[in-house]
Amino acid sequence: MIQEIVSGLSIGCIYAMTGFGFVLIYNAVGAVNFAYGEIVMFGGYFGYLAIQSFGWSLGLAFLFSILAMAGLGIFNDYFAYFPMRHRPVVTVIIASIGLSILLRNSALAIWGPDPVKIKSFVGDQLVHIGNVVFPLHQLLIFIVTAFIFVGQVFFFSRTSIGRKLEATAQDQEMAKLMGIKVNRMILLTFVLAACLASIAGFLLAPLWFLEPDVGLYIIVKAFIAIVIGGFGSVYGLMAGGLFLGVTEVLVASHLTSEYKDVISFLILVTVLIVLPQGFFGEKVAEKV
Amino acid sequence: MGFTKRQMIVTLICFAAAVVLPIFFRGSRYYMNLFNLAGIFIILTFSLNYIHGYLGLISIGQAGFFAIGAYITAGLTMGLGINYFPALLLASIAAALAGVLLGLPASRIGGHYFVLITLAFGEIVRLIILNWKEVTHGTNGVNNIPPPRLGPLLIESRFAYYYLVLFFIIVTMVVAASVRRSKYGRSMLATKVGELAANVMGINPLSTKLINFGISSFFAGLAGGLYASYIGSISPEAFDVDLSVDILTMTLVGGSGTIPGPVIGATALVFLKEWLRAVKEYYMIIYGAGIVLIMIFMPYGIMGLLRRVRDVISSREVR
Amino acid sequence: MKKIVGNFGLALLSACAILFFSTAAFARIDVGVIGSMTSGLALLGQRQINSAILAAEEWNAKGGINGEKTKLAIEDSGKSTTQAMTALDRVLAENVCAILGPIYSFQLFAMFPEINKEGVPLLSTSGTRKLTQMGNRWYFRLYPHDGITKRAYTLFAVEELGCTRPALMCVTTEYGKSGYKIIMDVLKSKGIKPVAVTWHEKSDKDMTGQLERIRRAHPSCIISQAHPPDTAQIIRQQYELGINIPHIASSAASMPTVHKLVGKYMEGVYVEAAAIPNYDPDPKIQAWTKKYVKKFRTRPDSFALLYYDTANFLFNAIKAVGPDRKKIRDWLEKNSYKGLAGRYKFDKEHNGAFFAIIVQYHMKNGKAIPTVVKKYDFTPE
Amino acid sequence: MNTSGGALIEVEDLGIRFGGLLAVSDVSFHVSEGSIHALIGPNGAGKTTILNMISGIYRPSRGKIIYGGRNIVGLPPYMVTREGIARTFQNIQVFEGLSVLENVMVARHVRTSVNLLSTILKTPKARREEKSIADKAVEALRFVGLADRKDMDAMNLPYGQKRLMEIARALATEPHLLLLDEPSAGMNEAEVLNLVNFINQIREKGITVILIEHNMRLVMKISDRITVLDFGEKIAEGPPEEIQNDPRVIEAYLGTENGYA
Repeated sequence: MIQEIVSGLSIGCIYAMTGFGFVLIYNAVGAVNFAYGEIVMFGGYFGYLAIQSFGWSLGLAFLFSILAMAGLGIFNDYFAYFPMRHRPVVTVIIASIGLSILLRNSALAIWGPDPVKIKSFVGDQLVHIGNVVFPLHQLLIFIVTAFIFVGQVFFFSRTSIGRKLEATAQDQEMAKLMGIKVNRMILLTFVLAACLASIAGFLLAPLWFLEPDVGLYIIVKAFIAIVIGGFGSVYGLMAGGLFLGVTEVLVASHLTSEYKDVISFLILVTVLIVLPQGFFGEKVAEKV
Repeated sequence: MGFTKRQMIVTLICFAAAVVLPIFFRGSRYYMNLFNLAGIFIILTFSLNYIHGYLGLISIGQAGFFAIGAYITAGLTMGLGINYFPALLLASIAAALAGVLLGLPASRIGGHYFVLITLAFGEIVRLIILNWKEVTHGTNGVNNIPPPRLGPLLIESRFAYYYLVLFFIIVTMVVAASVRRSKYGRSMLATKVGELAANVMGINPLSTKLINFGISSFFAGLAGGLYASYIGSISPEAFDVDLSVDILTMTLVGGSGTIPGPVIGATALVFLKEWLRAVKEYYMIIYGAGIVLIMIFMPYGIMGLLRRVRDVISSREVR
Repeated sequence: MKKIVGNFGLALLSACAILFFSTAAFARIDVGVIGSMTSGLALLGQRQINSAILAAEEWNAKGGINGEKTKLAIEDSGKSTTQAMTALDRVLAENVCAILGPIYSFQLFAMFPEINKEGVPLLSTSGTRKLTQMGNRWYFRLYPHDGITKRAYTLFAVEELGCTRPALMCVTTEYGKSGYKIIMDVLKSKGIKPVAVTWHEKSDKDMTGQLERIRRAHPSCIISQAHPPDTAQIIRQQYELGINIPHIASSAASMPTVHKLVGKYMEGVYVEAAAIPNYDPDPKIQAWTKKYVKKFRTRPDSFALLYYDTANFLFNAIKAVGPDRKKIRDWLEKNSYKGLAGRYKFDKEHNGAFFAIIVQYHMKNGKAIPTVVKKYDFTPE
Repeated sequence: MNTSGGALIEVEDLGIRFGGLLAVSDVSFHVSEGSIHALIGPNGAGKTTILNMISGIYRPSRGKIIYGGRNIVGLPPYMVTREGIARTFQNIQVFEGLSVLENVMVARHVRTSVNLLSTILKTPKARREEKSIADKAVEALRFVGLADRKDMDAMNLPYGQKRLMEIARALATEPHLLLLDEPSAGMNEAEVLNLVNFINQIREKGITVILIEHNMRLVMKISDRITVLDFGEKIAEGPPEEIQNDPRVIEAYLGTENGYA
């Protein structure tokens, strides 16, 4: 049981890591970014590219990935958001679906269909604690996720740029009146989210491997985590991710492995029906 | 708001062309196949056109209703030996019921949540088909689905099937037109632009949306039933999210909320995807980029573009 | 105006000329190739298409089949039945004499009615048992089907490893489900019941839940039936979680890609395969593998090797009877062919390959090297 | 107290909270049948909030709304409309993409009965109903003088005419009670005069009117009775002459908003 929970928590951390950047973009532009799973995937693939094709070390590859991803973030903004910023949100959502198809198939064309992996920063040792055993990499996942989680909370509440981003996210018109350069803030958000995706990519690649379809897989799971927690809430996302990760493992182990994903989706549907604002989200009243 | 004379003439010409067209392509199984596929996609696109065009919602779960229609049609004709046409009707009604059922929770939520709940629905349907092997035969799928029989007539050739599909396209379009110009269509459109205002004007948002979902999934199911007997073999792989995204793209490319839009969008994309085959592994990349570019440059689809062109021309005429 | 007409006429004339010469002077044989070149399914599809290209080029380099060049009409079957059907249409539009088909059974099933109607031979290297049980006279399978390979590795687990308490881990696709049934049948014939059975989605990234369930059942070995990425996940996690019992995996685990993902945990894993192109000591196979890697910059898998044999078997048929669909079918039914991987001869159901090997992997200098531990041959004769 | 007839609607101790904030507290007033009753007060006094509670958009935290002898608290907006209460909005709500006529036709649906299947099959009954919807809608448009604009896209109407269309739309539901939320906002002098005419004609049709209005000249000219709100509480009520001279009103309201009265 403890073994299952430990594994479940590490899975949950990856869902949450994917969710962080996603929520960042969601808060800033008010639209779901369907391409974010693929962006996480590219974070890993850029690292793979640097290691495999340039023969760089893992650390250097990570730096390369962060830089390349910043570029991808800018591309995401200028290609799939900025031209549509004054249009209905629907337009932006569909553009993000288009971007996700574009990125997924680009990865297929560039790196082929074979799954690949990149090494972990901590190697592939195992940690034994009593009867529980897990790869050291899972410990790294826990630490990095906790760090990013605290960092994100701190960033938005304590730093001036974070507060500006937060203000932009809450009300763009208001932010404009306060003298915040909204477009620049949104660009920064896309870049930040893409850099977070780079970290997420490096965390998931050693355990889950990289393949062109992995982005779609994790974004769907991240969605469920986000809905459980409540859209836009970082706390909710963390809780939702961990809950989903642990639930999945426990269901597969004790209930049914065949219908495991059906149960995850049913949780999503149930939460949407019973508690559309999630466990941490705020209820927003409609204005006339 | 009736049809103008010009609209009537254009419609008649299009229908005449649609009736005559296959005679020139009769020899080409390849083109006949594309026409038939386009036809089935036209009906599917009409189904999403209700949800997106009339309620402003995005569904990426249409493949689920399509699958329900396909599997139930196959099951009724093969398992129970029911004639194709009643089976098709029953399957479409079953899909409509599924739509209403999904609508009960889904109508209370909007925007992103709606996208996600439809995504979840589509995936649940696919996973159940995949795993409920006793009924659906899992990945093996249902094979050798018999072609439709109309009295002594066996609709087997692609040429014959074309007219069957054409018939159902006409039915779909007539229903779409009559819904649009009825109180139901107006209620939907009013709910789309201002749900609360429409509610205050006496429109029950729940029943309006449920009717919309019901009609929408009815036609998705109808398309599924046509697809099943046309391809003759169905398996869960055919009904994944990518299909739902394709339908969404077709709706938008054509111009959602209009009657000619789905026809234009579905036909254009079925053929475009074929032409892009020349670039082999890159065609899905171009397809993805295309969706974004359409959103940037043609947010109201081809119909929107045509309308703009018409407005420019007519304003010149005035001058 | 006159000039334009003149130019146009000239163009028309030359077009006719080209058309005439291309059909008359350079007579050629059209063979269809359908496989997944896009989407996740391209993992297997692309390698097989490579094999077909390689075989055709070799024949053409030697002067073609009876002096006529082979032209492959290659079409992408993507990931859906619809795409497979359109690909079939395009291939048939080229008036091909035979088709080398995709590996995925759901696409093949969809193609069957058209194949029957058109009367064109369709050859593929799929393992799904049911394909040849539908009485399709035009379909030929040149890969040991699951009934052979699953029987081989289940027998191996029970008889050679003495595993009486097996646990099964299967994927929910048709491959996993039909494999599951055969494994269960073989186990039943030996009077054994598996102590645990788990299922997973092909796209699943974590198997802890399934493996913990298996651990609780205290099995003496694990038999898995899954696709490459999930097989890698299962093997790696099994040993990471300290479930140190023998693992007998399906042929997916013979793929080099999987070895890279699993790493050191490949040590001791048993795998069923039809062939091991990359490590077979046979010099002919080694030469072929070298050529393949040089040309396509990717390592072939067993499917690719057998697809190459399949293409050659077909070209031999065309050489013997010419590009006539019915004659090709009849010739294939009657004759046998000795390919790189083994001997092919069709039974009544059109199954052409009945050999299977069990290999065990050992880690040498960080690479997983297979050694053959048992060969099975169920050829009916 | 009454100008004519009994009370059509009685608002009793109505109160609502948003989060921790008390937006309206313990407001009571009665509106007599056939009268024009104005709600006035500075911005944020809670006038629109009260209309929203009456029309079912907000659910009051406490209190009752007795309409036609029955408490309508808890009814969804479309049921309230079915009961005979129609309204217009402070921020104009035009159904974009529909023509002027269709905008008004939407409001007729509440009085229709033909089902979906008959509608799709276009049975004679459905055709008749559709025609009557259109006829009644044209009639409502004629009443506000927009009949000649019926085929225009409603979005392209000038601002003042959009307001008139809203009134036509509200009338098309055949209300007994009409709630008008700042109908004169954005109108010019001539249009306001026109509006006064309408409101009087509406009353002549036997429709009771609750009016929120900032234009005091208009309010004083046509209201039978006025309720004054400030910070969510009722501070005065009475006929126009009385209100005009009420010191509390002058202090709380007129004192702060120069330029009116």
